[in-house]
Amino acid sequence: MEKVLEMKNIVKTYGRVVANDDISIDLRKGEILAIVGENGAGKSTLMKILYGLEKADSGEIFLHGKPVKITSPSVAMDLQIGMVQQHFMLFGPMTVTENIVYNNEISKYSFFDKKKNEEKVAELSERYGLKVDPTAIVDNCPVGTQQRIEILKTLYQNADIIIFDEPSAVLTPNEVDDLLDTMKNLAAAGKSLIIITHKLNEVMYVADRVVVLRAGKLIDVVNKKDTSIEQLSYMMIGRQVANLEIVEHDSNETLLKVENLTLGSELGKKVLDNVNLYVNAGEIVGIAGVSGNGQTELVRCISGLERNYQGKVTVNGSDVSNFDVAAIRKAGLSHIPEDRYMWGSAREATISDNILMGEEDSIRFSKNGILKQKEIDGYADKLIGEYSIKVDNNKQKIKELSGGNAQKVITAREVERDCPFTIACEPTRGIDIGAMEFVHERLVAKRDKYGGILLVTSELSEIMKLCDRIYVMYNGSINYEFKNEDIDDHKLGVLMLGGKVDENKVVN
Amino acid sequence: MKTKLSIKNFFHRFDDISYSLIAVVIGLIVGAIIMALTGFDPIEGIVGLIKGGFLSPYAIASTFTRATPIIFAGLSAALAWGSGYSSMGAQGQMIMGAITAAIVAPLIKGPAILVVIVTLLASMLAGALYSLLSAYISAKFDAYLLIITLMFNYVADYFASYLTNYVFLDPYALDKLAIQTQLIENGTIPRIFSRYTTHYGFIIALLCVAIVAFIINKTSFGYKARMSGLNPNFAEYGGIQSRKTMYKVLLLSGALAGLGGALEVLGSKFRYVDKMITSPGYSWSGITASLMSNYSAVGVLISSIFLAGITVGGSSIELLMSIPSEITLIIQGIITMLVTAKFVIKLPKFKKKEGDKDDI
Amino acid sequence: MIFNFEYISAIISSTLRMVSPILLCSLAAALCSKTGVFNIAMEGCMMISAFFAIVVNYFSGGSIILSVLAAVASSMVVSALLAFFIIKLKASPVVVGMSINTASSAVTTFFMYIFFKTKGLFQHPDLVGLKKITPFFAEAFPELAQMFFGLTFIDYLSWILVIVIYIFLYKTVLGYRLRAIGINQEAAKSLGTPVEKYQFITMTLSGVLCGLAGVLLSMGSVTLFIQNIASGKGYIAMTANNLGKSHPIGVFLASLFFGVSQSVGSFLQQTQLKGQITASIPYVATILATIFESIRYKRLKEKRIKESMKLGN
Amino acid sequence: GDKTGKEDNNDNPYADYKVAMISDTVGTDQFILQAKNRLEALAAEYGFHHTIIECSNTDDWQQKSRNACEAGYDLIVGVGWVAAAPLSQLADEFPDVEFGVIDTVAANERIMSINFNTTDGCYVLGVMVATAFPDDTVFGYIGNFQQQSNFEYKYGFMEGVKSVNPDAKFITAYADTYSDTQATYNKAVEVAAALGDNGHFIMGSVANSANAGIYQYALERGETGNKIYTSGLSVDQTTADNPYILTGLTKNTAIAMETIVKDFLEDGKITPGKTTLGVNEDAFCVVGVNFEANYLNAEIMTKEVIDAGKKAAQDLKDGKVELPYVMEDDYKE
Ligand SMILES: Nc1ncnc2c1ncn2[C@@H]1O[C@H](COP(=O)(O)OP(=O)(O)OP(=O)(O)O)[C@@H](O)[C@H]1O
Ligand SMILES: Nc1ncnc2c1ncn2[C@@H]1O[C@H](COP(=O)(O)OP(=O)(O)OP(=O)(O)O)[C@@H](O)[C@H]1O
Ligand SMILES: [Mg+2]
Ligand SMILES: [Mg+2]
Repeated sequence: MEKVLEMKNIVKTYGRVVANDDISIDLRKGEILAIVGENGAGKSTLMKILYGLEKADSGEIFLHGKPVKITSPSVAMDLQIGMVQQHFMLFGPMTVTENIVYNNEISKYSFFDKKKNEEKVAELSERYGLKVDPTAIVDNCPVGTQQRIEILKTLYQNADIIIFDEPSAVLTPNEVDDLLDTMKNLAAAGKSLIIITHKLNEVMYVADRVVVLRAGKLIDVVNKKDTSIEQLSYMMIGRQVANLEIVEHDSNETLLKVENLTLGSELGKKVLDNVNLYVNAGEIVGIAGVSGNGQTELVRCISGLERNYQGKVTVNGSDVSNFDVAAIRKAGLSHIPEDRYMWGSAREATISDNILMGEEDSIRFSKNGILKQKEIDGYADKLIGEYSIKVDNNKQKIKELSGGNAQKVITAREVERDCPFTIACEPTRGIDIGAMEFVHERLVAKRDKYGGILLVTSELSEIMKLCDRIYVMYNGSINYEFKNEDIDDHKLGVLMLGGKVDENKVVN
Repeated sequence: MKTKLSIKNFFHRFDDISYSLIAVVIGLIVGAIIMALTGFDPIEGIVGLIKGGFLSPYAIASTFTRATPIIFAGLSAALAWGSGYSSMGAQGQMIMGAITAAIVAPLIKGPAILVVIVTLLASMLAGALYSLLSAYISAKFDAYLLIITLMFNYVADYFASYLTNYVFLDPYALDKLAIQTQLIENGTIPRIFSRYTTHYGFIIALLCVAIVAFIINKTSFGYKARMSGLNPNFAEYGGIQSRKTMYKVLLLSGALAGLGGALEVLGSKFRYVDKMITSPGYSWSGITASLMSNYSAVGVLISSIFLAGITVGGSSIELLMSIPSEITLIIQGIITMLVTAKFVIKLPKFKKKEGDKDDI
Repeated sequence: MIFNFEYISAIISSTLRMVSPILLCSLAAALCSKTGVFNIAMEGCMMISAFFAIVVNYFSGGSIILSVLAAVASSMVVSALLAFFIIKLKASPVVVGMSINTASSAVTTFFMYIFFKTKGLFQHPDLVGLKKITPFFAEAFPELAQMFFGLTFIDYLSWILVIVIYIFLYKTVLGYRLRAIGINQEAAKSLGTPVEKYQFITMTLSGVLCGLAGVLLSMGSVTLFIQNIASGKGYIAMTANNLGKSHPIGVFLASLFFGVSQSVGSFLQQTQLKGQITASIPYVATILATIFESIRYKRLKEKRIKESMKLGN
Repeated sequence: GDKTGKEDNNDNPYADYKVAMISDTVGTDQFILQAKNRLEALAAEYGFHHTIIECSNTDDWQQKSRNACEAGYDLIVGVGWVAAAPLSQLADEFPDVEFGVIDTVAANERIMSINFNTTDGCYVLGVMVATAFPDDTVFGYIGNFQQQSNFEYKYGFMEGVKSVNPDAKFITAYADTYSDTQATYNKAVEVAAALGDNGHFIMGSVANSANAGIYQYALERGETGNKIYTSGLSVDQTTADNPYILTGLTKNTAIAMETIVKDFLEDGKITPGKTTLGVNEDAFCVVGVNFEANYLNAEIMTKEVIDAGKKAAQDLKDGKVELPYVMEDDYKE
């Protein structure tokens, strides 16, 4: 098959870190190439070099056999290379059309021609079967749609090569299925695709060939046909992934009880509608749902970040309705937040400072308002050791850590907090399988010590693997409750999209 | 591992200091170029500037005197800005502190030390409450603190001007100068050495530097304030009551500014003179000092002394060489611009790297 | 107190003259914030341009065109310097802006001394001011024309610019691209927009507006240069930009609001209120306006939330 | 020995003297320039060393005057309101340095103060204006800030007008600035409108520099036929280019400077004490009364008007008219 793209001997260093160490790959016409590897393996870096967001220290890129210099994204676009970024790159308050046509607008006397642009977007959406409303405001669109907008952007720019960096991290199973099918369609239509993902089942479903990176080096390029999930994960992390044993517990002590929780929004919509749920000691309870269906708000209400709700929240036996964060934490709650940089940490602060959060007034770490710095640093070092967080010392700033290591700092802080109940939101988002296994272990360990965990994640496999019970959230209310024994992958997917279950029959 | 780290930290620090030093050098060079272009002897000018600001007991004493109010404004700003509250309010709070001192001190009868203490407390209270008012409006009504405090500065200035002109003017002023309050006879702050203007307010300033440094770095309140500054979402998520922290921080920041204003009255002018806080731009210099030093208390001390020193040196070269003292404000502007840019050392490195990459 | 029509017209025309430089500067600030850069150096830009307008006016023997060009050019140079520091060198916009403001005051005083051997005021009979335009309807409606007394082409231009900038930002392709940069710089960058270049150009061009404001200060009502000629107008403009939410129309209304409250203040000078109290009225009014705006917004939000709690989805 | 200084420096008894003048920035007000020019002339004549120190804020005053003491200056003359406080402080600390202040009174006993009686001069101006516009019922006044030191001007002016026209009313405005000429221009427009057909005169009392806004407006308005007149400040600002500036008030700081410096040169010491000079000492002058105007708008400033001014000055001298010191809040317009 024709090679549309070749990257040869790419080297990229950040200070002492060699992010890409002499990597060579190629891409063929109409194929889907998957790139896998641990956190920090250098996947994003390689793709950023291809898309002109970073400059390689050395190495060459050939497009259709000709050497090219990709110095910026606009050069990449001119060369018909498009990228769907890991973090969406959208203009929230603008319309879908304005987002898609950006930089290649149809204009009349340099005025923006609203109608023509919208027609063009509608036509494009039709042609590739990617459904969007051209006039909708992007902020109001669900995540799945936002991703379709990202893909349409690359198609609008006539991309022949499309790069996807962890595209499924934020999608529901059904959306993931849609996405993977879309990718296959695009490949069939002659486009060449590269996908970065941590989910090996997706790789097995969609890819033609797989590139495996480890610590900046190219380990191997294999055909999908000739490999398996086990082999890939072994290549990625250099060892086998252990399987988690989950023991069941019996307990009636209720750690969290949410009764008739209702919350309005300024958009004039109920974001939570009469939610009832509970978590017992020794239980991991999952909340499954497409993001944007009220999970975030539910967690905000329980943790005290949102206090203008109606209803009752009980944590660890005490009524904490409309209490502030500090009071609820005191009542016995810890919380791994959804977004590690926005909520979970201060990037400019040291690891010690980040680990102290929430405990700065405890007798363990302060006396008469004065911090016991030695004690704090000692505790930080202990967590760094236990969670094998890869850092130089506890005075390093969070912004200097890789995403996975930053996540570990937060997870360590919250899981090791001396309290019975933990809310864990997307605790493994974007971290590699090894680290993921570790986080899972710690969560289960907490549960085994008769703690309770409310796990909110869009990662279906995580929910299926860890949870004793699962609530499905749709459109602000609890749609269904699964007990461990009757959890069903397909049923779950349908429920998450608002389907109804009628005597074990799933109706769309 | 520990030793390696401390060496690394040392170089980290060294980097920061050398950026500032290079900024200072560039500022002085540009100043020298301007002097040369406008017909003054640049070398004599720069040497005179440094000499006049730092190199004699008299120069140092004058510099310390001028630095005193700047240090307070700087600490006030460092506390607020370092906690994420961009308050420009030091000026208004200093005015409130100063006018309060000028009103309260003559009213109190008793030993001087008592008068001083009561007056300083009253001024701190005035500064703190004025700061709290802007904090309250900003928090309650979700208004931009920078703007609110800026508006409050104008209001304080006019208010103090009204008081000095119509309410507390000096009834015995021979000069019919209705822009000042009564001279304070009892309750002034003495000089450290009678020959030099530096008064004990400077010692109080040093004390406050230590206290603020301790509060920021070693207390749980300081921790809350710092975290609120670095990432308010994180602080909120962690249970730090943002509003309470904001009020506390801005109260403290206002009290410091108020204290600075009061010391200027009790230690230097012995009365409130209309515009005495506004026109020398103490609060601008203070905010500049705090930004230059990335909100560190000790950094504020050093930057304030530096800024005061080149101003004092400027008046000296004006007297000795007739170089307009505005040259020092120009130099100061260039230095502060460069200090946050921090490109001085990095620039050549960048260039090198880009050259390397061309072979893609 | 006086309540005749002529006095009211005089107050109105004063307000309009006072508002123009503030309006021009707040439009500059609005353009910058729409493109995602924080500009507080309008005060400095105005001072520099007012100064060079007079310098060139003097040395060119009173050429208006050259003076305006010099003002605009010098303001653009300062803005470009500001942009270079903020955008290229990633320096703190507040620090650099503040530095430029203090340095500008010093630079103008210093060079006034060098050029004219005076530090306070420079005035000369050879200086030529902007022509004051008599409205075309002056003959038909002389009373109405009084309200537009003493305005120069730059005053009128400032109103036209409100509309032009509105259309530019919200209707043209370029304006839409700039706003997008303000919304999400990273996204714009990833789509190949030379974000920094756009920001740099916008900021430099915003200098044109401050330059025109500077011309109004030194060649508008009266033709001279005086130390600290901007006397805080740049900071007022920054406030107006904030109150007007960086929207050209909003900024226009906010500037006007400030002007009107200042006029109310001068009107109240005729009463028992002392000058210091009436002078602080515009600042108190601005604070109150900010508060009311926020209460209004909050009420609206709360109402919606309440309604949504009652209703179904 | 007036001439010896020039002929032979070595024998010049004054050559070792160092005199400093300290003031706000020269150019902000004309009377500072007058003092400066006179000091320079005296220095040239007598051959002593001199310097001019300009201050742009209160802290500068303290710092720079102290610098001058430290630098060995023998006489320091402060010009302007702000001078009294900082020089009083220094006079205690530097017994070897002599101090003089102009346009203010220093509390310190060691200082020679020369102050101006502004009220009397303004009275004379008021008399002239009321005489010049006998049919007017309203008169305008524009000051910088509302404060007692300005009230002295306004008070004298009002008393003068009322002595001729007891029913006269006044419209007052403050520009709230020393420097914003746009503001003074605006004030002039507003006050002129308020005067309407009942008045034609606005006294300009903002600052020598910022009064420019008022002059500019008077000029522009004159061109439209609807005339407004005004007065100058600090220096004779009457000029053929702007016939609407009828007269003016000037502070003769030159005389004051000369008095202090000559007193000092006699024996290296000043004579401490407080002197107040007014319109009859040619110190606080009314243009046209104390000296001939640069330009006389003869149409309005008739001989009758000038004579009325001269008579008013004489009345003040003879004690026929007395203007007691009044605080603003105690005065009923
Ligand atoms: N801007 C940067 N500055 C310094 N180091 C960087 C930078 N970007 C990446 N790195 C480092 O380069 C290495 C590779 O990072 P990269 O983002 O390519 O990893 P990745 O494979 O995409 O990881 P992940 O699975 O977490 O997304 C990491 O060690 C990272 O810390
Ligand atoms: N100055 C820096 N020094 C060291 N590491 C850095 C620096 N800047 C960024 N990094 C790290 O380099 C990586 C940047 O790559 P990228 O933006 O792809 O993030 P990522 O690793 O993919 O993050 P995530 O795991 O959240 O997806 C991050 O892990 C970040 O922590
Ligand atoms: Mg990545
Ligand atoms: Mg006087």
